[in-house]
Amino acid sequence: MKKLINDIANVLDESLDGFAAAHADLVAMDPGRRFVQRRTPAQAKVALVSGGGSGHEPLHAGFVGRGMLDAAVPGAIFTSPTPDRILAAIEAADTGAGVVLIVKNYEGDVMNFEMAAEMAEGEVARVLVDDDVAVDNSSYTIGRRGVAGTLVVEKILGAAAEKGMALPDLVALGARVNAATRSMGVALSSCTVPAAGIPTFQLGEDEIEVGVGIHGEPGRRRAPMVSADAIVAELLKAILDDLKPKAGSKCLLFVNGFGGTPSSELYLVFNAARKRLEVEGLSVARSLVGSYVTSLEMAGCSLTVTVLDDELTALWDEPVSTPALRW
Amino acid sequence: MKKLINDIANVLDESLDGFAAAHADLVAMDPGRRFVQRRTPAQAKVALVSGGGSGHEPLHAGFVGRGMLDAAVPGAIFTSPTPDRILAAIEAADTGAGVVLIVKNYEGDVMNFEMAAEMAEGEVARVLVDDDVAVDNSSYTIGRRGVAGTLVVEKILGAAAEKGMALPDLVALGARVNAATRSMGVALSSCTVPAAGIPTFQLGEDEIEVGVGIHGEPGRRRAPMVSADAIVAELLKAILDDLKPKAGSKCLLFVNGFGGTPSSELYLVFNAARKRLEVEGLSVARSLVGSYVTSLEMAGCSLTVTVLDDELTALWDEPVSTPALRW
Amino acid sequence: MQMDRDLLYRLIEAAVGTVDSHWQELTALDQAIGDGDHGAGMKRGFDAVMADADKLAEQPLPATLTAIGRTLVMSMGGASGPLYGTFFMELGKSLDAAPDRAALNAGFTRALAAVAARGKSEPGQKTMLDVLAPVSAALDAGADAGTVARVAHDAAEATVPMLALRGRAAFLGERSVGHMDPGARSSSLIIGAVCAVLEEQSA
Amino acid sequence: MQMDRDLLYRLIEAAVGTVDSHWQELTALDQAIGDGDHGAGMKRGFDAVMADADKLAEQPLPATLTAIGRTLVMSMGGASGPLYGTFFMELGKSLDAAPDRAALNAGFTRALAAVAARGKSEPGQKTMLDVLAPVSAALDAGADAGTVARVAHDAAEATVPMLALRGRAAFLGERSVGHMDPGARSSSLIIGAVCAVLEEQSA
Ligand SMILES: Nc1ncnc2c1ncn2[C@@H]1O[C@H](COP(=O)(O)OP(=O)(O)O)[C@@H](O)[C@H]1O
Ligand SMILES: Nc1ncnc2c1ncn2[C@@H]1O[C@H](COP(=O)(O)OP(=O)(O)O)[C@@H](O)[C@H]1O
Ligand SMILES: [Mg+2]
Ligand SMILES: [Mg+2]
Ligand SMILES: [Mg+2]
Ligand SMILES: [Mg+2]
Repeated sequence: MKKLINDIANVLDESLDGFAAAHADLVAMDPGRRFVQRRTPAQAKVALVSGGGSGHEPLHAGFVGRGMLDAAVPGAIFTSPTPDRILAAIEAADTGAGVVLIVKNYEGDVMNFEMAAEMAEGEVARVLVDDDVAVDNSSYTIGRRGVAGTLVVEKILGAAAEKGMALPDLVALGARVNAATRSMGVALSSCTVPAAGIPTFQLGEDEIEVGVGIHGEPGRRRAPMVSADAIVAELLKAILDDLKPKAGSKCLLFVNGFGGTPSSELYLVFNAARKRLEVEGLSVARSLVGSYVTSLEMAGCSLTVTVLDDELTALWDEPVSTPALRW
Repeated sequence: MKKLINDIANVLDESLDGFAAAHADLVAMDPGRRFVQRRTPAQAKVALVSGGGSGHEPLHAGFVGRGMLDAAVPGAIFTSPTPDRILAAIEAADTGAGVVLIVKNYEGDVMNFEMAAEMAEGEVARVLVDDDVAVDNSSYTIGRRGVAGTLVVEKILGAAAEKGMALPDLVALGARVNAATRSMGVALSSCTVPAAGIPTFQLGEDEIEVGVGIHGEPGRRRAPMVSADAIVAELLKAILDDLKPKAGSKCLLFVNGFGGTPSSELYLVFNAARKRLEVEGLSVARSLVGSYVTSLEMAGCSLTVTVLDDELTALWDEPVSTPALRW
Repeated sequence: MQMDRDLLYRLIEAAVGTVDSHWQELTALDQAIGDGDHGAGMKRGFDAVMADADKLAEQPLPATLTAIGRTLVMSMGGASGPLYGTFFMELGKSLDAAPDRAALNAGFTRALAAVAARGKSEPGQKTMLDVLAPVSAALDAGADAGTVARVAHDAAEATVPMLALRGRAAFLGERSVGHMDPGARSSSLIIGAVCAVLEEQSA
Repeated sequence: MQMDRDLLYRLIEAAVGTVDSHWQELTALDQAIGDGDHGAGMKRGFDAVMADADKLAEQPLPATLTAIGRTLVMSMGGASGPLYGTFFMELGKSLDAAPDRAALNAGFTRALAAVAARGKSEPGQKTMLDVLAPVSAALDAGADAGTVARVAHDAAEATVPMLALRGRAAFLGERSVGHMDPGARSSSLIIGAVCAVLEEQSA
């Protein structure tokens, strides 16, 4: 394991300290390192709080700021944070208008956020994100994983909350954005959890993992390496088969790097994906390309498609001012 | 070589097409793919044009936009662009107030930009960037390489040009920023040029290249892997020995990823570097952390320190609106 | 059963001890069909309990159990943190300071139900419930400590051929078959350690 | 020397041919002490010249040389593009349509000086100048085509033990010693190919 780290036990704290110091103009870290909140907390709006296991940076702390999250709660690497930290973030963020928790669909996250919500005094609701089509969604299992689509939900809800949307409407909007969003990823290399010291999985020189999760979980299949066009075709087919967008729909196309892939490759993938979507009769009205929802240093990327309407487009376009996303 | 690409011959074109499509709100690509310019060209200001071999994305095209560059000229991967392309960019960008070329100190870049300048009709001046302390700067050689400090020069000159600074003053300012800026990097893995198909160099499982260049050039020494703190100490010592900042100086600390290193590690390195600078009696007044001047998918990072004064700080803080840098 | 300070301390010590000496095995089990953090999570949680053991053992049984549950919830994270935390907190709520065997059985049944409610899960889905449920049944059937420990151990083994329907392993579908569930294993370890102390005590 | 269309075409063809058949060797040389793009750059440039060869060979010698230089500059990039481009453009500027040997020697000397000016370099720094300079001297000394080719070849070999002071290899310092300079090699290849055609012509 070759990483830019010191003591394995302190990786997360040192990285968080660096993050908070580098972005001290936008965010502030709770002294106990339990959560990251806006430098200047918002007044009189519904607060948005998210969080989860670390290792997906800049998700979530990088999205704290005006127009997006009010607070983010980082857990240990790939481990959901504990309810006390989540509760502390809820209490710090709540201005009296209530709190919406944005939770990725993993049982650890679901349960820890749920316990925190039970302990909270104010009004707390939840939006669940489960955009990963790689994993079977039959009703007797736990459903799909939440992956890069989380960014889309956080951005759009963030804009709506900033504009004063009420809590029940935010929850409904969150469900609507999630329902309009699908993702799937591919890994070209594994990630290595520092505490484990060895790669989470092993890929041959010419192998890829199609449908990989953002913790390096196995996906649909181990496959031989193919061209970017072929990878894009497979990912988009899975996404569109599930999403079933109306012909002519406008969409957001988000190409997300997993941490070890440079932006030049992501842009090439974006180019392939946008052409393919156009062939499929969709129009790419908005785009995002970058490493936003990562798996440590894993090489690879995911595609996310959100079907847009005028409201979602307008909310996507609203200003945002966070360490990782700004316009 | 496992990369998200199609035909090796088209890697650059497909990536550029994706970049231009993803950022069509900010930039426009010349139909002949010779250069990238602002979507809405600036009026009546000195134009800033940069460029160089590709493979360092988002440098330079990602820095085209209000408050930074007017045009960028991408060459083949790691190969300086040809004078005709540079000339086309100069002519497209020049509003009559003249053009400043920002050139990294490689002989290929120097000569191609020089030939373009000779062919241009309007007034053209040049700012040279040579911030890499890894390489000897004795007078009988070609001097230092230009690396991540280029971003700092482009940002600060971009702000000054936007505010109406005249051409000779911009050239003087550019020289001043360059003189106040030093960088040095370390590689944890090699990059692979698509056309070459094999890694540019080989590193053992526990080896790093200290002082590596942004084309994977060898640096000061091949060394065993050590902690982030130890790496930071070596890089900063080289930088500060050369920069010799006055005690108590305010500085910009820029931690730059080379493409294959996730932001969590970059933030950890930033944390180590900012502590060390404080021990050295400097105060980190501004910071930037991210993969901005890359070497394809190379793992590793560089540190850049710029000594700031009030003018440079104010210019750094001026708004910027480009695909890769926005505030 | 008389829960004096000394017995309580020894029970805590035994539970923590087995987690500490098996956490790498739990890591390996979770690497195979999960994300490899179950060992570290259990160790973090039980080490936190041990740090308070002196104080915990002083308190009446219900308070001790509730405090253990809270400590686990606040230190472990992941899926197993809320589940183990819920188990101990519910047990604390259900028992009085000196429960008889019937009260103990009833408390265990309620704690099991609370875990299932928290996890929206049931036995048969390849989780810790596949140890906790047979143990509850054995308690109800009047099994002694040694028998309960054996039931727990065998129940964990029996998760190997199961298909995971809850927990992270469920994402694996068919590929979850053939591996022991890490939470089932950690449950059987703790139950085994507790039973060993009780056996010794009653001997 | 009478430069008819046919001879000009064959000279172009020979230069392009040697680049095309040696570009991978040039890549390897540049990978050792540079950035590995010299082969691809030369191939890109000379293939572009070949695409225009028919039209180029129709023109008077100065126009042909200038056009070749422009094409190289506009297609190669890197350090070698401007340098080779400058060489041919200066040669085109210096020669008339039917230069005698003295004019050719003088033209070569001026082209060599233009390259040195463009590169802010001089012989002895492990670059293409370490081939071009001895070739210029040999021409001045009245050497025939075969001798010039040999001089070029040996001069490229002689860059192996040199320390690079210009070009990307200069960043390597001492580590540049022991490798042939890629630009010296490409110069010797082209000069060798041109000399072979001229030898055959005069034979
Ligand atoms: N819904 C659930 N109901 C019961 N037990 C569960 C549930 N989800 C997970 N578990 C148990 O938790 C164990 C995994 O714990 P842990 O590794 O901490 O969780 P995570 O998947 O969040 O990393 C599983 O082996 C399983 O026994
Ligand atoms: N300043 C210079 N003067 C003369 N020749 C030079 C100079 N710089 C580079 N060269 C020649 O160019 C060759 C490298 O060409 P190329 O690979 O295209 O350049 P780059 O270093 O830009 O990749 C060197 O081997 C050397 O012969
Ligand atoms: Mg986990
Ligand atoms: Mg080059
Ligand atoms: Mg786990
Ligand atoms: Mg080269």
